[in-house]
Amino acid sequence: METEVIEKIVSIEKPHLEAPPDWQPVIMGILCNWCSYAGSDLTGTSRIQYPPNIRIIRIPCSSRVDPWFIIKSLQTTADGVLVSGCHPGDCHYISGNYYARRRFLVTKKLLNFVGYHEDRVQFSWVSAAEGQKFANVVAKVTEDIKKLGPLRLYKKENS
Amino acid sequence: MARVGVFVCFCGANIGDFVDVPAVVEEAKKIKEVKYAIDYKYVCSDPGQQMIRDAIVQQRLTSVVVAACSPRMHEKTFRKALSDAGMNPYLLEVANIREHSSWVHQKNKKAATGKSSDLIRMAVAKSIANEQLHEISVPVTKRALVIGGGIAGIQAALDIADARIPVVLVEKSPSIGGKMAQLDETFPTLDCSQCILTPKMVDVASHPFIELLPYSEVIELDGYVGNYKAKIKRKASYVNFDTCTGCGACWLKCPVKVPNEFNMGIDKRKAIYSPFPQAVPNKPVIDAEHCTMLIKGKCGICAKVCEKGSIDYTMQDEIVEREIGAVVVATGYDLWDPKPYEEYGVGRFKDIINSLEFERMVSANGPTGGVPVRPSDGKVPKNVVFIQCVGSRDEAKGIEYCSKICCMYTAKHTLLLHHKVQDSHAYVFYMDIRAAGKGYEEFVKRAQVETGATYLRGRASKIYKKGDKLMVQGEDAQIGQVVEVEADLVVLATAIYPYKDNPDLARLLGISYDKYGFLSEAHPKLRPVETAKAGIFLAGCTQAPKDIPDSVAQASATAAKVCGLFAGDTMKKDPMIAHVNNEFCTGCQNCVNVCPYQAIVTEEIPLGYGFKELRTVAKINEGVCQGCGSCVAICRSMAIDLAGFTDMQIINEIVAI
Amino acid sequence: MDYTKQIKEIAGKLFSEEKIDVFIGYRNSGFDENQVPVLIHHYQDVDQLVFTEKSVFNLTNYLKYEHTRNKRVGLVVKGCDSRALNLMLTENQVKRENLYIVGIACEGVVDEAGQKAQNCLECVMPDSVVFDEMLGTPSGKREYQVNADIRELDGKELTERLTYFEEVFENCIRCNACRHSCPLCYCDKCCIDQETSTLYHGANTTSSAFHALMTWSLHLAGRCVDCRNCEKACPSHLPLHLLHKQNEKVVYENFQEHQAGMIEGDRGAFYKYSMSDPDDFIM
Amino acid sequence: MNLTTYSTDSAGLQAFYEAIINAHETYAPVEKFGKYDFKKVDSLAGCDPDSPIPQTMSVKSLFFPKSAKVMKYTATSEGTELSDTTEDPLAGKRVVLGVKHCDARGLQVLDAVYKWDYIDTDYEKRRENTILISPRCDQAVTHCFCTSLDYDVENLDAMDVAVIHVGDGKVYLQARTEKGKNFLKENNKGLSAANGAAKEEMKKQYDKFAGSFRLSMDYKEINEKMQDKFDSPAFEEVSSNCVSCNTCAFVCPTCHCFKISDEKIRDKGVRYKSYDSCNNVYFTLMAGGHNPRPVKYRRWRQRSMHKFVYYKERFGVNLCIGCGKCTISCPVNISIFEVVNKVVNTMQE
Repeated sequence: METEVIEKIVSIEKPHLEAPPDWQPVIMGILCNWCSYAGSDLTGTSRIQYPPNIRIIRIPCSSRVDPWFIIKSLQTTADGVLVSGCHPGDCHYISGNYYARRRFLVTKKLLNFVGYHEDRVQFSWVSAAEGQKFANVVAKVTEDIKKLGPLRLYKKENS
Repeated sequence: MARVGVFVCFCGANIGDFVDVPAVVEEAKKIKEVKYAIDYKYVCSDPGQQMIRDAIVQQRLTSVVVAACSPRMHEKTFRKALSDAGMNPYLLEVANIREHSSWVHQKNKKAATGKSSDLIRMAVAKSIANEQLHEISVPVTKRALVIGGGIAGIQAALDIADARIPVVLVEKSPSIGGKMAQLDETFPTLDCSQCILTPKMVDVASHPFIELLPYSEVIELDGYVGNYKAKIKRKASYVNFDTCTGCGACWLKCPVKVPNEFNMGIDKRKAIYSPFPQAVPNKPVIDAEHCTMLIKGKCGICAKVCEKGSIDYTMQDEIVEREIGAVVVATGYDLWDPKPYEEYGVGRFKDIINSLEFERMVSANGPTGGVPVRPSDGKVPKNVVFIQCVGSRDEAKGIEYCSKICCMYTAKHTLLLHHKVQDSHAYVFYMDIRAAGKGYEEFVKRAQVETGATYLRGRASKIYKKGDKLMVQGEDAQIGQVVEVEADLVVLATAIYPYKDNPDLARLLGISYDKYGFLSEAHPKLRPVETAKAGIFLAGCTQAPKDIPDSVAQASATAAKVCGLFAGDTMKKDPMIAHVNNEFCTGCQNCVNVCPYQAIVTEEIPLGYGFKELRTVAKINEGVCQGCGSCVAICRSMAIDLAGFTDMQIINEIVAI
Repeated sequence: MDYTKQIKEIAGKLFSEEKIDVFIGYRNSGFDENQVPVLIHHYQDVDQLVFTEKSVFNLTNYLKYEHTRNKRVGLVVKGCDSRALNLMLTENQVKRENLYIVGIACEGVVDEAGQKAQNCLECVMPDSVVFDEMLGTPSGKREYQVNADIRELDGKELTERLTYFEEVFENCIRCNACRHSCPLCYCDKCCIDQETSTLYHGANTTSSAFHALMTWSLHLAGRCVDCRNCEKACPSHLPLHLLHKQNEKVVYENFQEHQAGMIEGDRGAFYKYSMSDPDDFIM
Repeated sequence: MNLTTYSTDSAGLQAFYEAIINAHETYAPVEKFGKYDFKKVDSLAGCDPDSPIPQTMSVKSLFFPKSAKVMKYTATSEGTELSDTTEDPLAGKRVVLGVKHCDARGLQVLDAVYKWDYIDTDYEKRRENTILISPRCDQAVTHCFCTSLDYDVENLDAMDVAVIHVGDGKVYLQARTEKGKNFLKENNKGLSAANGAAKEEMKKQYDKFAGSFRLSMDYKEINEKMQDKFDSPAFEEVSSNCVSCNTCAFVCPTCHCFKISDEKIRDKGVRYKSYDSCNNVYFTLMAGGHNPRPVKYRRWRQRSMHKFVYYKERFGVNLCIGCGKCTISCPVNISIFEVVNKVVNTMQE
């Protein structure tokens, strides 16, 4: 008997905190179109290899990233989130990444405050020329999340 | 019910070798909304596109997902294919399984296949929420406003007008010409400034497509790209330009003498004056601050001598309105005030002048007839010390940036000095010689060789008076010793500083400016002549220090931009812009605050259905919005959404894997 | 702190001079020692008004509702309330000319146990920052200090905090009382109730509580004035102030000591930026 | 009914509770953040069957949870496949300790609607399989007015087993239903049958309790007069300081409005049924934009009329059970007692 109220829906698929042997993290990569997405394309064109755990979402600018996307990602499918935009001063839309930067800091600290490791949500500035940097960033984020294990947002009441 | 078609590309071996494409197709077929999934060698090829077009028609698809290379590569191609099949092109989504999967996971086919499937799932989920979008067309008023009648403004106005586009050229002073009109000869070819500028000025005055508004200021600019409305104040000149012939009788007889700005105050002009002989328009204006008739109501000599009766002391400022489509800002520069350099005795010693004063003195039509003289006693100087970087590159006292042109004009000045005063000697205190530009380095070399000027590397540290001479003390870094030079005249190459009214103008136009007051370009590298506000462009020193060739080049670039903007009757715009849902908008106006393009305004709508009371909501100007999404993310009530990247689309992507 | 007499006088005067249509103040609940907000429409009801250290609820919340819309309103505001009012004015939710603001130089209110409330002990601005008339002697702005609970939780292990907050989110019943009692949650339809949210988190699960509370606190980051209306309203007694105080701390420490609602025209930390904002957390 | 009554002392009661917790799936009020909610307990240590009334959430969450899974589904190209929630939440008996009588009465009231027309089998099974054991209150708190409503507070007929502290550490356990009787028989270890004094002592305890109420009203008068008060201007007045926070409905033992929502990830989804409240502006928003209750007083009217008129008309009982939870939880202490009395006593022009 359980009251069945407290359960992350996806815990049907991943109910354990301990990683099963073949577990692979899912990382949501939210990239701005003009710098980071172009940078990730360059990583591809340069055939620089990186771990296959990232799933990329294209958005016009890092300022389009509502912290809500990060929360939703963690809640539903992702074990970690990477948000990447243009370097400060390089924003295609002038000032977008400055606004975004403030939100990211507060979001990151808040998530850490409520008990999720800082490395769950990471941010980077990757320019369109930084194919290698993008690969390095993805490798680092994947490594970090692997160390942290699957994200458990809510324990099941009776487990 | 959504019917999505998925087209997976092998891209030859590029994807096919590293991703199990048929497995990906099978996986895609399992998705509820996918009604059709197929692979093909090259989807971007003609047969590949034909396949998409056929499927759209035969399978009655509601959206299309192409899993291939980066959307930055072929999105346009596939959109075209959709369009050709009669489908809205924005119902396309591209899953980037080449750059983001096959090419970067070449050693792990299983993972690459899985990832490709996930990327397709995300694209399918996103495409379900795609909406039909239509290119936005904004009507344009084909008339350009050029603010500033210096060389940049003149060039921009002429280039635009030559493309048969009407131009309104607004100049604050009584004549166009700007700073260049004050110059004697120009580097690096030493051609006479007046000789090359005045024909252009005359062209402006006579051009059928240019409306010249001298002695005027822009006081208001409303609207958005293609549809601006400018209010221009025509200052009262007290002279009827229509009847005035510019004969000069008035200013010859005028009894009031005022320091002449054009000659940097070295000589005097009259209260009714035309700034310089070649002025365009060559009509005088009355300086209301100094005219005794206007101040005290006594005098009236000019009216008496004017045969045409053009003098009208009752004239008032007049405000004219012009509808325009684009603006070129070319307000130029001012000289930086070297007051902080107390050790140079600026203000205390008369024989310290700035470069523009020197320029006027050596100018053939200048106040001294082309011969430099000491302001203190009128003698012709023999030893002249030029000090470069006064203000420039000096974080402590001046400004951080390099003024770019001082090295060159100082070299020119040494030459001019040498030509005018044969037995003179020039000393130049410099930090570095920056002579990047066609023929520039050669010009500096030539000047040094020809004049034998002594170049001393180092900042002058002190100037003091010794008799009627000035002693300039400084360090010659190359020999590591303090040197003292006896000077008859010291010329300071003071820094270029933004035109003093730039911040006010920027606020008026709704564009941004840096901490000095230089107007900011949209992108330092890729959009150097545009501002963040669509339809407003920058030319000349208003954006950064520039020499004449650069200013002219930039002016022509703005002209090209303006002509491009006006190429059609309407402007076509990407429809991926923000939209406000009035139902949810609270009118907090945070979006207005955050928008980098001032694309958001407010409007009043009824409180609810049947209400008479009004409430304020945000309204996006379609013509201006660039689709960055800044407003979308900060809108707490989620009243704003970004077409093409809606919250729903992104959430669909997030939960799809 | 007892301004009952003065407030009665002021409200009476405003009604008799017909300067206001409604006055928002406090009255004794009639049941127990607590005070409840009251909206007074007539001169004869003015006698109900009281103001003591039990006048806790932030009255600016009532400016959101139809009772005060487009009416001339008189209301009583303490320091924190006035900061919320300042933000509402800045964000164009109320018109200043429609308000008659009785500011209080607040000496702190008490909680149910009669102790001085925590937010009052840590109050940075006890005096009303916007007012037409001020009661009491202003004591001026105080130094910002990090909330005691935040300090305590910061000292704990990550997993301890996780467990703690899991319980917070589990005990949330998603009644949304927190946001309805918050004067700065004035949106006509909250983003949490919109389709984009409800499609994936429409149920009252713990997961949706996490989503709702996190989103809510981020929407109030750099805007929350620490009046604790939310906490008073929460039927589950959740320590909601923790989320806000955490954001407040990050905002204060990193964004030029930003404090919400201190100056009229200051919109909140997320609606401006500085070139020198921290960048070291970004790769 | 032949009532089975046992007597014991405080220690015996503790032992009785312990035994139940060990033998059965047991729920009891557990304190968290100063508020008690019914949670599953493993030992008596973590819970408090005598939790104070004001700080206790309603027991309805065990029968009508704040969010319950209705079904699961998988959507693939072959079609959408429905399935029951994986674990059956209704299997096995369970015992709930520490339910206040008013709260239990709330369930009785809810039975009427749940077993009417469409029978909610989930609710029915949960009710059937649950034994409610609870102490009778000793003292009414500020907002209590259960004695003023249409049910038998003295005889505790909403409970299965009543626990009555009669003072001096003496406790009576009385079965009130057939279910409770059987349960007590099975679990009477350490309990002794009550003697003849029990009835009197229990009556005395009740009288003391009944005397502690400060609120009282005549529900019949309210029921009758409320019927013509639909257009009463008093609703406008009483609702003026409401903040529409929904708390009253969420803590109310008898509020039973709900919403249905689907949550889907990848191809799997769950359908939930969750609490909703008529005090929410958007509760009555219709497709097309019309909202019959866009303003507070209309929502308050609906709430009061539903509690005292509509439900009574349809099911013969008042929907309000006088527990005062709404007033205690209300951030601005709006009392339903005050509201209905004001409405009834306000003259209509």
